[in-house]
Amino acid sequence: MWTPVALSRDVPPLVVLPVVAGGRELALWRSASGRIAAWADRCPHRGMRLSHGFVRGEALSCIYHGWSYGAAGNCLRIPAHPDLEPPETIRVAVHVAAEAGGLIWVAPSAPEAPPPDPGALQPLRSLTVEAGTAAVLSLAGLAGDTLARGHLAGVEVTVAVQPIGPARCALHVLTGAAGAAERIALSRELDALRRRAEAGEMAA
Amino acid sequence: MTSEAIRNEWYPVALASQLGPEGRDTRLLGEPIRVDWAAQGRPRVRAADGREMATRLRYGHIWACPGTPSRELFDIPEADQPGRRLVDVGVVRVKCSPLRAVENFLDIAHFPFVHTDILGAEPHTEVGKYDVAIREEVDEVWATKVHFYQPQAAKSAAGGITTEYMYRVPAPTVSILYKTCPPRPGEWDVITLFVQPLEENLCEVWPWMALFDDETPMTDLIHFQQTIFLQDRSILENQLPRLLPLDPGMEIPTRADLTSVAYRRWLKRRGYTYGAQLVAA
Amino acid sequence: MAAERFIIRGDLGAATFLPWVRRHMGKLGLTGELGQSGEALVELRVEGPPDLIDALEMGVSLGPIEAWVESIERAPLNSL
Amino acid sequence: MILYDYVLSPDCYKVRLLAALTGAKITLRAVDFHPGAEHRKPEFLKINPAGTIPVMEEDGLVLTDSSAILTYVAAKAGPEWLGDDDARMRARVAQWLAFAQRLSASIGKARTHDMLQKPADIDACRAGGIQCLREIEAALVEQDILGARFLAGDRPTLADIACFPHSMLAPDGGISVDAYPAIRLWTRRIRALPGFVEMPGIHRLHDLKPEPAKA
Repeated sequence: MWTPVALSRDVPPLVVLPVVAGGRELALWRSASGRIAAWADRCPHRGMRLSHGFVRGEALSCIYHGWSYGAAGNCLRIPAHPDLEPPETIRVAVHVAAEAGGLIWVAPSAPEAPPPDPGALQPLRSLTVEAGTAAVLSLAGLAGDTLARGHLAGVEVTVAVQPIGPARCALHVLTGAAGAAERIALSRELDALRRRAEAGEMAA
Repeated sequence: MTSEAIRNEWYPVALASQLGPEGRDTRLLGEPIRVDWAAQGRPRVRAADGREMATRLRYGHIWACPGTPSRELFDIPEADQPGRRLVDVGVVRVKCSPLRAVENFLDIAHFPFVHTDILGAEPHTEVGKYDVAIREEVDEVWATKVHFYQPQAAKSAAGGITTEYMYRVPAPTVSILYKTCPPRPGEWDVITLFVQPLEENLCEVWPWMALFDDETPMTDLIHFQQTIFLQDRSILENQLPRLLPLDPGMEIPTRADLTSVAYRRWLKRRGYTYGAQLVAA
Repeated sequence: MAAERFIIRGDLGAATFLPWVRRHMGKLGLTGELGQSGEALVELRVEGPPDLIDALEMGVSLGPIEAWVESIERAPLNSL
Repeated sequence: MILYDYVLSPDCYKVRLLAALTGAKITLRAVDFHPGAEHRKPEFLKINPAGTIPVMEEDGLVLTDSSAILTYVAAKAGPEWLGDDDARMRARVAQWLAFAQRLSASIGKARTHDMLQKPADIDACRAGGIQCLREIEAALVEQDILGARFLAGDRPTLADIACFPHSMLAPDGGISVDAYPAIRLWTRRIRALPGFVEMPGIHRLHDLKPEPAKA
């Protein structure tokens, strides 16, 4: 089961951030060469959140003691013991991360199908709403669940929905609108939608 | 109700120089307490039901024991040594287990990453062997012969040096650091972390120092230590689980974590579980 | 690589202790075997890089909450 | 230029940061804000009767507002930071300098409440802080659509310096910054500027430094 967690362009190389997917806290990061990864947000050494860490080259390092981990989640380096070659068995729990149509998707283990592809659209923005997924989508008049489609501010949108909790979700918004004025109007409409949803307004 | 092992310890509850006539309403081990002055500069600490606790006024702070003190408040002989400047650094509240605050203070391996260019810097990340013992005669954890390269070891330090440290845990929520003192070879600067457990995952931390440094203005000394401690705060608030695990089954301690392991063993042996997590998680 | 024998002493009768030690060895990528084991003493042979054998000592000296490890005595074995 | 400074104050840090980025020479005078409350004592009130920090003093000029201090430092040491390219940019800088007051009143207060136990209506401070972060996020999205990477234009100005510290320190006051991708990228751009200096709670970007060879 794939969960959308970010727009690809919001996670350029060397960026690491915390995301929630399927109730799990993950550190989402992109290596210097562009590889995306989603790991349990916890350093196996002493439990520090890896999303506070830093990326060098193809490795993610923990901010606390600098332990660094390579593509497969395997420990590469323990700075306090520089001569030690860490064993393959010291690992971060790794989830599956994939990109499709400008979105980053994660899953606990490799699903049978690739993530849904929204098609050729432009990323606009992601925003988190303090309201449940269903309420937000119906208020927006969008149809679908993981990829919801419809019109906002007069332009066509596709929204990848990331449930975060019973009363919180993130919307990752893509659109066919290319003009700056249209895109700005859409961005403002999304802020308005969030205000209405958080005020408890229900779909008519 | 917390156990006697927990209630019979001494805890810092106020900074004497900051405690005005209005007193201080605060918490200790999850229960409200009130700290104020009785007659003649005698500190008084009361539980919600009005019961007075045993108190001490030492090391710039007011100490209280909610139960029956199992022993006298620990001694820091250096506090009375002539020529030292005593620095009240003030309180900082941290959303973490009081035990995690102490454990972090005992750790040197994080210096290059969290206190970059002050207490440590890459590539000087190696933690050499050092000694740790539980000194049975005083029932304290001691780490000695700890050496680490420091770009700026103290406010008075001009350049990088290899600094020697000793660490001491005289009470479950107190840690004392002794570090080589550049202006006075043969003496140790004393830097402490007094931790007041408000809740199991919320604490107030009172750093305090007794230094040989006649030159640095007092405010600069305070700010140096506040800088260091506030660099740690975001670490302490983002470690999982929130409580300190006494079973390291979900962690990978190495020899560099020897002081942490000894501290946790010491807590486990005395049944000190306030702020601790008993099973791996 | 090094090979060592650990003599672990303490209150080790809890059912969780030996599985905990095996799991921790596995996590560190160490090989070895548990020798004689009783409520007060467990013997362990372990092979691997010295820093990781140190790490095993760190972990085991705390162990699961039900057990109390009083001491770990380490002695080198002939390298295998 | 003498800066009456407190290491944990975001408003003082703005000035130290701008000085580092412009090469302005400032002399720091540490004020024992906490625990000593030196800023409320008679000696300090002679300098700033409002009892606030930062304060900047030079040749009889006394500035007690952080935006004014930033403006002064920029005018003297780095005029490009004033953002005077055109009327729109200049107005945007003025707007964000004013906005920074809202950050101090919300995130700043939540932070001193949570860290140093200063009194505050913490729920109101946090709600206000979230609202401010959402406004910055939305503004950065619009700037990006217009091809600009910073708050007032396509290069950093005082607008960014004024709003950057609180945007990063919000977690100190119990306000999450996880939900703002545009703010994350913008703060990374600022931390990557040559001459950038950190403060407690704002770590440097370790990824800018290559992994060192063994000592």
